Amino acid sequence: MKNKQSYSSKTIENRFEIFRVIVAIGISLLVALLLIMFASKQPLNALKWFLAGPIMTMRNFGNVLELFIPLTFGGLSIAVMFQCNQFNMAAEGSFFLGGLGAAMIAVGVKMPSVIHAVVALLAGALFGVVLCLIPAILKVKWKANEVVSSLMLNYIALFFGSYILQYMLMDPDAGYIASHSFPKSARLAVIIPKTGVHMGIFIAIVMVVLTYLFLYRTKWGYAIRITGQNENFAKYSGIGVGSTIILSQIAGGALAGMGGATQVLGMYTRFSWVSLPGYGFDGIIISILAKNNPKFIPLAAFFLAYLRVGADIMSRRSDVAPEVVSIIQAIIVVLIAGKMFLDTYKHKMIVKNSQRQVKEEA
Amino acid sequence: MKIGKRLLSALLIAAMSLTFALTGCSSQEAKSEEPAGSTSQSGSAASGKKLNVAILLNGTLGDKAFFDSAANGAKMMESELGCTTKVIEMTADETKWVPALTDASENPDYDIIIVGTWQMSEKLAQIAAQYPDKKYIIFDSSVDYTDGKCSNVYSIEYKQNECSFLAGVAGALTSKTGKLGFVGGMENTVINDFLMGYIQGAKAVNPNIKILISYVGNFTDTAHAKELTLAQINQGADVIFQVASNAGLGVIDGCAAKGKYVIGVDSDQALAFQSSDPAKAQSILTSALKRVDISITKAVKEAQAGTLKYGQSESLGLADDCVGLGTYNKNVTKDVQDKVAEYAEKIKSGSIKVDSAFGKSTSEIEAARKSVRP
Amino acid sequence: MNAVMATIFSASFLFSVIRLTTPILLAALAALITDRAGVMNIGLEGIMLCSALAGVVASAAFHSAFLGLIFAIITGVVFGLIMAYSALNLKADIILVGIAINLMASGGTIFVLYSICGDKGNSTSLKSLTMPSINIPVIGNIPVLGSILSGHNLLTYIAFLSVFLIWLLLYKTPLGLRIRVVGENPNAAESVGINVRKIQYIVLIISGVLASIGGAYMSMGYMDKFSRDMVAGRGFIALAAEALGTGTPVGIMGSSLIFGAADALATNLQVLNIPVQFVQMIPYALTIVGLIVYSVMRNRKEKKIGISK
Amino acid sequence: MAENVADNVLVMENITKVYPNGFVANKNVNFSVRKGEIHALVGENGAGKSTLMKVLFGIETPDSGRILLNGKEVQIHNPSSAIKYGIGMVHQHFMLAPSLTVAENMVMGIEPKNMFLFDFAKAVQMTEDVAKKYNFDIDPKAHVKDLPVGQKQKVEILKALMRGAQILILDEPTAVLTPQETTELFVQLKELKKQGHTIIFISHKLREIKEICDRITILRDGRSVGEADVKELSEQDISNSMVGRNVVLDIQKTEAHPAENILSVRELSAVNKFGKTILNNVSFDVRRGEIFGIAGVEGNGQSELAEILTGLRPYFNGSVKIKGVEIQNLSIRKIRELKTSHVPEDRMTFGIAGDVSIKENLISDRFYKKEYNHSGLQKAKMINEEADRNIKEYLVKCDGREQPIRMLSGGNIQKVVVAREFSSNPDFILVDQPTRGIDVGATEFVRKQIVKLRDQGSAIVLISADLNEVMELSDSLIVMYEGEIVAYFPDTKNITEKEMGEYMLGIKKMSPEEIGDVIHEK
Repeated sequence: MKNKQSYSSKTIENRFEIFRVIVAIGISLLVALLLIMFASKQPLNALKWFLAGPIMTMRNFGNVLELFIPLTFGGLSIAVMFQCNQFNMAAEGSFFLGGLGAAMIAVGVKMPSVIHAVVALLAGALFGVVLCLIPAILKVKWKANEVVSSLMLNYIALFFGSYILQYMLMDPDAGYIASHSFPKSARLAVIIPKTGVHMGIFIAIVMVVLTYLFLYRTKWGYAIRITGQNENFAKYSGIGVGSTIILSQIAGGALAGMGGATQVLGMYTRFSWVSLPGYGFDGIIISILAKNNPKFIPLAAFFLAYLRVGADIMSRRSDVAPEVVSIIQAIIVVLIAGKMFLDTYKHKMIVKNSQRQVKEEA
Repeated sequence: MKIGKRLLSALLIAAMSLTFALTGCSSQEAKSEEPAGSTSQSGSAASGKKLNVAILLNGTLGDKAFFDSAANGAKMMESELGCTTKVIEMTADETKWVPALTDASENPDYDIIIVGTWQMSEKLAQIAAQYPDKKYIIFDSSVDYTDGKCSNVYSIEYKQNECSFLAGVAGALTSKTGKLGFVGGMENTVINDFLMGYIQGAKAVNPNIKILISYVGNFTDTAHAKELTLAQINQGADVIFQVASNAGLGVIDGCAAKGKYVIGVDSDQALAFQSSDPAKAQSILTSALKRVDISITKAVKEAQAGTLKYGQSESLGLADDCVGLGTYNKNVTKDVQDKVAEYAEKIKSGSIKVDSAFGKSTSEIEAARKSVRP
Repeated sequence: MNAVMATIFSASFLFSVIRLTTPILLAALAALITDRAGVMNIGLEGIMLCSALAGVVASAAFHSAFLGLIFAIITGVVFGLIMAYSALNLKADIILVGIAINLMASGGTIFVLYSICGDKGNSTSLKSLTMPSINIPVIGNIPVLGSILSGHNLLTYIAFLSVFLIWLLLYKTPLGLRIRVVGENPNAAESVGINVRKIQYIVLIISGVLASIGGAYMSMGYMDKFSRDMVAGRGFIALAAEALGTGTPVGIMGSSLIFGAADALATNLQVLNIPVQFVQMIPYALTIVGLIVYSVMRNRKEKKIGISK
Repeated sequence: MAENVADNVLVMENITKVYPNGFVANKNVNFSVRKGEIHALVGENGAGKSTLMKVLFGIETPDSGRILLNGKEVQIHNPSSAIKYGIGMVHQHFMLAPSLTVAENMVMGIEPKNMFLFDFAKAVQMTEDVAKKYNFDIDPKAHVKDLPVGQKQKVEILKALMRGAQILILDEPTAVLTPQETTELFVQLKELKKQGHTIIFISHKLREIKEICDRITILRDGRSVGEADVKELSEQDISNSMVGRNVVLDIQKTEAHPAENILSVRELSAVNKFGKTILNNVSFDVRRGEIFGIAGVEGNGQSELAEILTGLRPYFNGSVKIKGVEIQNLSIRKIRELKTSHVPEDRMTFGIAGDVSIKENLISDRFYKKEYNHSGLQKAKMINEEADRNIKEYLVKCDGREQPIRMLSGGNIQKVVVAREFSSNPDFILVDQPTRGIDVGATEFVRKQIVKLRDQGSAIVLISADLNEVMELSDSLIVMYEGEIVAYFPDTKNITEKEMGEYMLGIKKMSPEEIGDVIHEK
């Protein structure tokens, strides 16, 4: 009897999670609609483009897929670090440095096709690792708060990257600060004609699978998750907490760095980032939406990409600024991260269920 | 739970609507008609027809300078040429540029698509080849015309170093301390091109001139720009040239606060502030103009007449009235103005050749900066 | 080089240190008050940005700088309430709530600015007002000191006054006692009927007020306009200042002054022959170095006790 | 059910409470207390005592039922309304802010004011007044962190009294006290009763209940199984009602056959983070095949000793050798690889990761080993099988290996911890408070497993605050007082509780020679 009762409460919990996510998204979209109503002279037209724009043409849908790639990487990177309970914001800087590293290889050395791109991607990953490692080491060694140190490091990465770009990579013939253009051998080929969707989408999908396996099917992933869930328990069990934290930040940094590299080699012909790209912070939204589980990251990334592209199309076709998306995102994050959101409702479901059990027992 | 979500959403909406309600307006300036609805006027730009023009900006409006000048061009086209225009901000996110450009190219309503800056040139070359029937204009840069490509693109380049040369002349003649300032948004080639002309112009009238040079590091942090300005003023600068887009407002603010002169950029900034903030307008010595508005309007006019030379690039400078200095501050003496005009003639005639940052390495630019370091 | 040294030891440099410290100090105090009650507010950056915009918009709408400040503060309070509701009622991780607010503020302010002014860069088209600068009667006449301490914006004086007020609040009032109890042992507070959630609501509101004054200072004191992303990381630097401030208002004033000085120094060092990027790194690098030094010192203190015979 | 006796000051009717995870803590519980009595509330852990009291004190909201005070229905939404109604609660974990003074702790929530500022002098005065009234001895200006446990508890009781508590809930108040402090507490409770206060006394210790309580309510599995005069019931009766079957209170085990030394501790000293000496020159040996008990009032160095022996705390003076290997510079994993294991004192903090499945909690000490991994991936099938085997063998009540462990009851969580730590067949195991807070059934099971492990040849160190447990289960035993070993009993059979109490309180201390016998390998 007791077994059956707790079993059903577990099922309720799972079913409820899905319901919660849907309601959170629904509410945020509703707020967005209200804001659009307010801001626009032709709200219906704006809405049409916002919601349906991304699927009206193949090219628009291509834009969604293009954006899906870096968002997936950002989400994966944050998920690995959050799973270890590290609020390392350096994923943002790692994304930037990853792009820089890939650009350095792309314009700096000559190599045959494919190999060139692979080496550039790995260089990007390496750059990402170096940056994400710093807050982890400061945390492990001196217990320095990783949120603060990583936020500061993002700025340092940006200025360091601009320095490298300007003093080592810059093409003096370019009319702005940009590297020499990438040779074809290093670029990621476009796979859907008339769109910018490139090979990176396969890399992203492969990384989703690998990250999932890493987190849930390997001993390292196990150690990361246990450490994230309960550091004391991990320590007590003989898990090297410090090295596990560092490992998770290496994995997160590599993913972010590789994401930056993929983005630069797939979407750009030159490296010209002079500000942080934002995909690391986007990763936080995606990771939370996906409950830090790589399985759901592509879904969350696709959702966010769809919203953003929809908003861009809307801003081009009507009079609403695309920044309205940032409000939607914030509401989603807060509602999904809010453990008690809709909790009364859930509790009622459980109570009802349990009371039935009590009656049966009596 | 219901209360929970309601409260949260209500709060957000309230916060937003409050701000709307407070100002009581949601005025939309510089916005033109909805293009999607307007009737198509056949794709080709036949002469005499009122054209439908799309201007795609790879940045955002509100800089009171470069991009705003382009948007002003749209207004001029509407009022002077009767064109239908649409200004699209593609924002600074580079990944959005190609989609937006392709989008516009596929829209049958647009007759001419205008883009700007060097960053767009490679992308435009690529897209223009895919839509040979569309017509394009690019300003502040040129596409690559070798091999007969881009026969449907007209390019406008500006000699910003020429107007900044004049700014340097005006600044050096006005300065009492012999120290000028320069606040750039970020180090990039166009900004440094301004700097090269500025240095050369200042040295032309005062070989011992010193110039303090700072960069904000971005185009948005007005507070930091102001701080840099105040630091330069503390170190003796009394005329400061700002080339920092949005952040440049901080420079103007700093100079206004300390009663020093600032030289504006791209648009005539004294005029821009005249009504909203006369005190600031007072502190603007003059502005180094890059008349994007005039140049693109002129090009569209020619296109309307069927005389625009597609497949070519033109470099517009002082001689074409597309760069120059804006209105002078009322305290600028006739002498100074004459002197500037004199140098302008010399440049127009070619007897003075103005330095450019294009094609210069970082170390060469560094050397030029060093020559005026205090 | 000598010129630089001369500038650094000049009165105007010290004046600029105080000017640059103001927003950091206000935000760091905002971080402190929540921290003492056991909640971490990393949404300061976003709150400052939103208040900066609200202040400008309201001052233009009502033609009153004072009402502008009031509306900036109301905005801060609203965000404090949103954070409190999300974190305390909905039980969302407060760090995530803070991140969400920061993400929202950057785009949201642009959205609102565009809807009001049709401009995405700045509020030049609004005739907004600024808070007045104050010349202190007696101190203002003292030769060097006067030129350093007098003539600042009203909000700067409010910032330094807040140091005293927060100290008074924390250590000399019943509410302060409750805040400290809640931070140290929330269960203890709960057991005597202190409503922990209420206290945390209160500190988040106070935090919102302080941060919003910092934001208003950016757009109505330091500058006289709103421009996009104008807070530019000062809310984050404030978090670092709070982390190094030993948990007391006076300590935080000290660390904020250090950051203000670093910022002023970076500004003045631009004329030297150093790549501009390295100079721009100074405040951030200093933060990290400071964080390390602070952490090392704290750990050493702990270890020392652990090892002693 | 609820007879309306006029002198019932408190009646709780049909209280039902369901926790968010679906656990039904109280099912239609009825509970009534008469004025001026000491009323015992007993039940196994998880029977719903704490929940019922949390409902009464306004910490939890019941899903149904009502509360009557002096015959009138009241709504208690939070602790402050409970306090307003004259209900006070002394929690098991002290509700004090350690860095503040006694006076500040006393007045928090009802701070005296001078204008709008906090009046510290008045707070001191108020504290002195209430202490005098109830004849408590306390220094209002002392910082709470410097007080001994008994004093802290006094602050807690005074805190409730100062707020006008007429009904005082004491949640296992003697758990942390020495026998002498307990006696002192009882004197004070009787004094309070004389002054007209009503006391609800939650306890596991049946002897104490017999000694001090008037009436008793017994809870089982979330339901009330009846109330009675304490006098009418024997300890055995109460025990039977609590668990519904006969529980063998005595632990059955055979004679120990200690073999070679496994653990040698020599001249071990340590200080805590406040610089106070917490272990002073401790030396002892533990042999294979014996249960070595460590008794003592909590806070006399046992926890620190446990942390050192398991590698959780570094130490700098003295030596600890397991099977001849010095562990000073070894990582916890290296120590565990010496075939050691550890049932931690605080299982929720150290023993499990709550949101993770039972299966994954079962492999935290061995997941990295070769036999669990194959070319980088974990061997899922093998891990599953092992989990199922352990769940079955250790009688873990659950929905299966994938269930998050936080959904289990305390006893079942402890069974998972024990399954993991015992199934590795350790040569040395430290078992710290193995049955604290778990139900009688699970307690019995865990104790049996400990004896079984001994018989299989493990060296076991048992630390327990439960005097009965440590005396019955151990083969030999030391008593710790202020970081030192004050007594060694090679045989536990003939020790009396009174004798233990004297050692535990430091009233008596054995000679160095007697204590020295604990070292078997000179």
